[in-house]
Amino acid sequence: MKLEELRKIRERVQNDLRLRGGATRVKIVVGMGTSGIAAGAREVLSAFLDEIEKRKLTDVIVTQSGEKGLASKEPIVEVIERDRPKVVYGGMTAEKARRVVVEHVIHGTVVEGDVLAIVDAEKE
Amino acid sequence: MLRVVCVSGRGGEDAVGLGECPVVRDLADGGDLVDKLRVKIDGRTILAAPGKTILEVAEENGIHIPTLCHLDGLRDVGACRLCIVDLYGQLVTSCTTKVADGMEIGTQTETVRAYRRTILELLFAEGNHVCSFCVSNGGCELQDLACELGMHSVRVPYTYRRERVDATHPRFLIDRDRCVLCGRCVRVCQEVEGAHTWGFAERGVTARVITDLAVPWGTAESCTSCGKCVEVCPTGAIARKGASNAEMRKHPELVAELTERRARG
Amino acid sequence: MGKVKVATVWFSGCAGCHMSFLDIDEVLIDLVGRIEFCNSPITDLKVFPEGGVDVTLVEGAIGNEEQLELAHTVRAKSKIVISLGDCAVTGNVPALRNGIPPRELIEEIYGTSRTTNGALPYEVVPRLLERVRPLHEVIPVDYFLHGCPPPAGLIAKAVLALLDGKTPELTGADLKFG
Amino acid sequence: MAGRLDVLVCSGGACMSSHSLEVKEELVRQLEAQRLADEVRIVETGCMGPCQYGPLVLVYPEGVLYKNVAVSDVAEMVAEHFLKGRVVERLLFRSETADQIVREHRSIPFFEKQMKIVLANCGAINPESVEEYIGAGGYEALGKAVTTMTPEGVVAEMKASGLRGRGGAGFPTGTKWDFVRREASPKKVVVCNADEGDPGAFMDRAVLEGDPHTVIEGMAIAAYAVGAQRGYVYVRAEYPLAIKRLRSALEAARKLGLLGDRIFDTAFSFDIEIRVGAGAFVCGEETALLASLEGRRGVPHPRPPYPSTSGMWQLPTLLNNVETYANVRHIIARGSAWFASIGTGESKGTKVFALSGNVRNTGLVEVPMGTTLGELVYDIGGGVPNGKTLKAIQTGGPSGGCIPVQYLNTPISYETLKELGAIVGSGGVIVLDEDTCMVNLARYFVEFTASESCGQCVPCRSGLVRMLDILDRITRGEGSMEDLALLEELAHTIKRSSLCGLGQTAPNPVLSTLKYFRGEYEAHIRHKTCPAAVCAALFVAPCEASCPAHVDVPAYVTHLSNGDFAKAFDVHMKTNPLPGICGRVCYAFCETKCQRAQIEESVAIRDLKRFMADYAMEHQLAGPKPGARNGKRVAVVGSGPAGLSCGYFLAQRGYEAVLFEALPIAGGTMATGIPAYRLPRDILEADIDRIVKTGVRIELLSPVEDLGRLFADGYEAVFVATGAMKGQTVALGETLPRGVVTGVEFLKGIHVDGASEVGDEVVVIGGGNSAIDSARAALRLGAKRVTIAYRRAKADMPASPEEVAEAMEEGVEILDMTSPVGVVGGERVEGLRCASMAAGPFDASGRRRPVPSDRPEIVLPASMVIVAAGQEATGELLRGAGIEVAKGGLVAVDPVTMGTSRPGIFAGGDATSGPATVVEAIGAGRRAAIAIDRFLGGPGAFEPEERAEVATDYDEDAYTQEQARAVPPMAEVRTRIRSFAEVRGRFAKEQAIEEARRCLHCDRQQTEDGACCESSASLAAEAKTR
Repeated sequence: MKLEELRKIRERVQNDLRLRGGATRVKIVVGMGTSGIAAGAREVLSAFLDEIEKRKLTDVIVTQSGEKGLASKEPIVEVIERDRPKVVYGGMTAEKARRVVVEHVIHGTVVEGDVLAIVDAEKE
Repeated sequence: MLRVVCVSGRGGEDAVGLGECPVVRDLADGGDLVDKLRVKIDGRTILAAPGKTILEVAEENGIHIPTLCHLDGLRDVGACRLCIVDLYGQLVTSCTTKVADGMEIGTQTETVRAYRRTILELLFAEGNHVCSFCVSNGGCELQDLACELGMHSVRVPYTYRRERVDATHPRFLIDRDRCVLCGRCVRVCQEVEGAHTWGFAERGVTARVITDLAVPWGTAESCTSCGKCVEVCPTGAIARKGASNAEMRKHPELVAELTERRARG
Repeated sequence: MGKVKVATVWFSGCAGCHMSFLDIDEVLIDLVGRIEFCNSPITDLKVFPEGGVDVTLVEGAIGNEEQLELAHTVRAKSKIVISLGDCAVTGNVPALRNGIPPRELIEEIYGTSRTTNGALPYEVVPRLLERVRPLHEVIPVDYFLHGCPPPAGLIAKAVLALLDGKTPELTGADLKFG
Repeated sequence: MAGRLDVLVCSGGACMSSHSLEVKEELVRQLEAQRLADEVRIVETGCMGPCQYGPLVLVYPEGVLYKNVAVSDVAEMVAEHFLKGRVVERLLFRSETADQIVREHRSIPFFEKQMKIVLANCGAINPESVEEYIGAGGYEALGKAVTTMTPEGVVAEMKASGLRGRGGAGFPTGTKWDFVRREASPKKVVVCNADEGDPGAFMDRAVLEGDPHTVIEGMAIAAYAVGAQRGYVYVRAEYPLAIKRLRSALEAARKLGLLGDRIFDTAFSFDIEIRVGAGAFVCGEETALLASLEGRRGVPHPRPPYPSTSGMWQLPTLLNNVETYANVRHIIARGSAWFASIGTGESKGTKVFALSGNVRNTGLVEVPMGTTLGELVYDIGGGVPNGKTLKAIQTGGPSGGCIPVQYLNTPISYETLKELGAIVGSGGVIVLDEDTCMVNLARYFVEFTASESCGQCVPCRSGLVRMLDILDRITRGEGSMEDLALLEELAHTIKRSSLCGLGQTAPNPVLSTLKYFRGEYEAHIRHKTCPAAVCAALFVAPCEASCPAHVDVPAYVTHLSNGDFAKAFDVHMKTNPLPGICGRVCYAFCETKCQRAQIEESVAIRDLKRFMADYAMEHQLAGPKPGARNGKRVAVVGSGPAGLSCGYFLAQRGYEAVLFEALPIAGGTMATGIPAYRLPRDILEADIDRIVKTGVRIELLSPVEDLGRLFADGYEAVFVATGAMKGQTVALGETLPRGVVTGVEFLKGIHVDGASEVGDEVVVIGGGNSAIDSARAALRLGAKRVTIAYRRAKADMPASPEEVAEAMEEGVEILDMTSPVGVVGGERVEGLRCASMAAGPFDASGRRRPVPSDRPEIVLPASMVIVAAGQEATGELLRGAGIEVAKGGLVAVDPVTMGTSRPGIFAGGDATSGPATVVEAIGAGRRAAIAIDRFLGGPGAFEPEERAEVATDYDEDAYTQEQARAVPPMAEVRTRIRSFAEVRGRFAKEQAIEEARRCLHCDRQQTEDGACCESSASLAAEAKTR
């Protein structure tokens, strides 16, 4: 084996291990309460995972939470970035999820149309 | 014949303040120059050939150190710990420690003597050393050590071992109650006879010498019945059959003679 | 100065040490003038003197309850106690029974032997201790005379030294067992 | 494939034995069922550390750590957490300090102070996946070393790092590498010592099981540095999982070319073999290990030659321990400077410890060198469970030593521990609580080393069994002081003259316990007692042993269980004449050692005693008849529990005992200091009356000023038991305003003088029972608000937890970490200024010392301040008799005879011990009576008769099953704070009998050589499984 080969393996696997801590830049929380799931949160979640995998984003993690209490706006997704206000999206679909990844997560532009709220970390 | 040449500094052993002479050389038999080291034993400065053990150097210079597992001609293992000496406050076995230049060694310090005595007491307590009816009475190294080390009584309780005597060999027998586990039989069998009949089994207080795979000695097929183990055994543990009380006299010095002759070819 | 009071006692042993004591030949004559034998198998005095003695020489190991008790009396009433011979010093031959339960021993010796009628002496003789012990395991001992028996000369040397108020110098060959 | 969740299931040895693999299988099933298999990945990992909470499941990305996961919990975990995102709270850790649930595993105190280098991958990656190892940065260091560094450079880096051998001896690793590197031999060997053998130590196993590649990489780097071609891992057969994982790791590494020829395309070739040892402890010694590795008998040989010059097959051999190798790649990858920045002076980096014993969190922990022992035990270990106190910390296994509680601030390093007579060793740390007998502990270790001695050299082979023999005798109560001297001599001889490290260190447990706990050895020898109630031959039962008055608890409790109340009372009166009082206010040391607690809770011994005492009072049972008069008179000064007890036992032996009491009432502190709601006065009087009826005279209002007078009056001996009645005042200022009183004055005022004045707002200073008594009494006198200010943490209050709880129920507010600094007010007190304290370093008692915090001072409004922070004796009387009196008025007495330096004068109780308990005073009085009897020519013994076990008339087996401890009725809070009526009620008759039957009869379960109550403990365990 050459050193370069070792590094290739490492890069490939690191993506696999990213969930277990380390440098997380963005955390996406999908509301997976009963109403969220009924409204299609599972598909939204899969879309996020798929898109992140495809784009080899190693510093993004997707996690889930319970009911948010705003059933009419489900599926609800929160995008949390370090040192930036939390953005809450509502009425998400798989399609919209992919857009959030590209525009918000990668390019830092909030997808205005679907925003439910922008919450300052301070106020939480 | 020892001739000393001082390479730097003044010449002649008597003339030399050995402490000041950095390297001393000895014209050995073949005429080669061999570096000699200076060591101090019990306050005496002594010239020593490198590669020798403290015990060898001491004996060569008439300084007696008690030993039990050591035997000239056999590899040293440092098992009995009776030859411990004080080396800069550490206790080391003189049979396994090679001399180094400038060593200061105490062979008779208070601690060393006390510890040797305690170790001897432990040896007496762990076996059945009933000298009065032992074949080796009067010719036993353990018995002699009690005199030499001034052992008046054994302060720890005796254990009174009860091992069976193995008298299955036609000419010899072993009474393991008298065995001090010095391992001389094991080593002579391995290193000199090459039969590897004797070995050790088990550990701690149950450690014992065995023949072959712990079979009765008489059935140990590897045994050549050479009798070397009998001669090197320091106590009455391994003995000739037929020897009665105090009749057994051994000749452990034969081993050194044998190995020296072999070395000469 | 009055005579030095000396006692000797005989525990588990063969009496050989006492024989050796008698073997000190002409020294005995010297001794007779200087010591008073208070209790000794030699003189057949069976009670240990109430008033105590200066020196007691003890032959034999401690093998039964009576001996154990007497050993304590000896210690309490003697200024100096000497272990006389290998049995007292190490247990020696009597201690070879150690490891065999006393009951088995008695049954073997008194029960199955043809010399007796099979009556087991549990009541009338002192009970055997579980194991035979050297004297110093039972009481503090001041001097140890090795040998089986100790050579007469060694006994004489030790006793004479004590009579002169000196510590017996027991070294080298004096410490030979057996 | 990366999913949404990584679920890590610990498959370290401990978790596997608590069925973690079954949990994993269930997880797989449940994920299938919920169709989550694609999103959630299950990873088996190595040891996560907190082994006692296994099976452990760690869920990423949140980092939620679940503990004690059962197969039956899995469905809920998957449905709630993995599917719906709701963390299953009941399976989370709880913080001991804040008593709250902790979600993220990094915030669990157990992990917070740890620093994982060696264990970084353990519990974080799949040990059977070389890819995960590489993903976590693995083999990068090896690559760096062989492609960019020279062997000399690697060695230099190791030297600069300051890493020292983690196997125990702490030899500088870089120096050792240098020795081997400098050897000229073309062939060299690298050996990994994985023959971990210390009882309780399993760090090497955890590394091999959890991260085998880290060892392989470390060995490969070492081989490169020293010029070796072959490596061997010597691992014991008892570690099958480690062997399996190591084997698969070796194969994976070979497959990737990380072992074998031309590693990383360089000239460096290296491979490793596993050699399985049979598990002899001595084979951890390097020369013995090498002998065994070569296939010879595993016995050590003297060094020199050292393995670095002549090791395996006489080749230069580098031998390091698993943990040492596990550090290597980090040093190479991150640099020696980084590593050297961790730790202390001569001890760099981290050390893995296996924490076990009497500590809440057991398991593997890795901390930087320099972490204090206290942090290890309290912050990481969570402290000592079950309300017990810390006694000592044993480090270094059978070669190590015991460090007593006063050294908790010691930073852990090779040097500091050695100075204390212990060693870092391989990293075993056993936390010992008050119930540990140090003699027995030393005996345990010597038993271990004696049986593991190879038998080659005499001191170790023969000496250790002799030491064991002596320790056996001591624990059986048959040891003599000569034995102790011989034990010490043997220990030194073996330590200094043995051939190898096993023998040279085997005496350490004895030497270190002798250094710090010699008194415990002497207690076994001189007093034939085992203070920790462990050595079975020395006591009747743990309850009896722990009772300062040595009341035969099993006997009287068993009489109670039979319904023989009068017989129970008779048994009690033999050693303790104050059953009514003790049935109420006793600290019940007996209950803390009750073996029943291993099933559910201790037997309610004190409540049973109270039932019995009340029965005796109501049926007017008399105490035993006094002995025939012998005409001798003994004076006792003071009528507290010590005086009463002494007088009572003297009368039993026929003495005329006269108690002189200065106050108008008898009872000492029991009458003046204990409020009636705890100890009703009729009960107090009944106990005292009964003593008077057994022939003791009490002279009230008769202060004694001169002991000489007593002798002149014909008393032949005197017992001084004047108590510790002087209240201490905290330094609150020069002149104190009105309204500031001591607790002693306050309580005495209520019960002796009938005072009832109390302010509206009362602040009590202190944390002992007298503070609680003052607070609760103040409430009852009508105070509107009562606050206790205590300078330490609430958990450190010396008051009994029961009293504290009752006070809080009644509305007493406790402000802990609050230290008074001054009073506010002019003529009358108006408030108390207090500083807020923070927990500082540990003090000699093992508690954290309060230190001023940066929070501002507070002022507690107060119309009355009661200072109940300690009492002391005056010592005047004894000083007057020419006896030396120490600080605090205390007099030194012989703990057995209570004799002072003057013949005929004895002293005991609080006057000699400082403020203590009633039952301790009773014990002291009894001991004094025995000694006085002996002094005056008596036999000096009281119980010639053999102790008889009490038979029962019910089915005992029926009571070995779980049965809750009976609770007596309690007065309701709202009524009880209005009066001084007794708060605690009494058992009904049937209830008492039932409760008494919970006794496990430890007194019958003593075997000849068995440890304490082994059988009752196993009975308890058995009952639990039923």
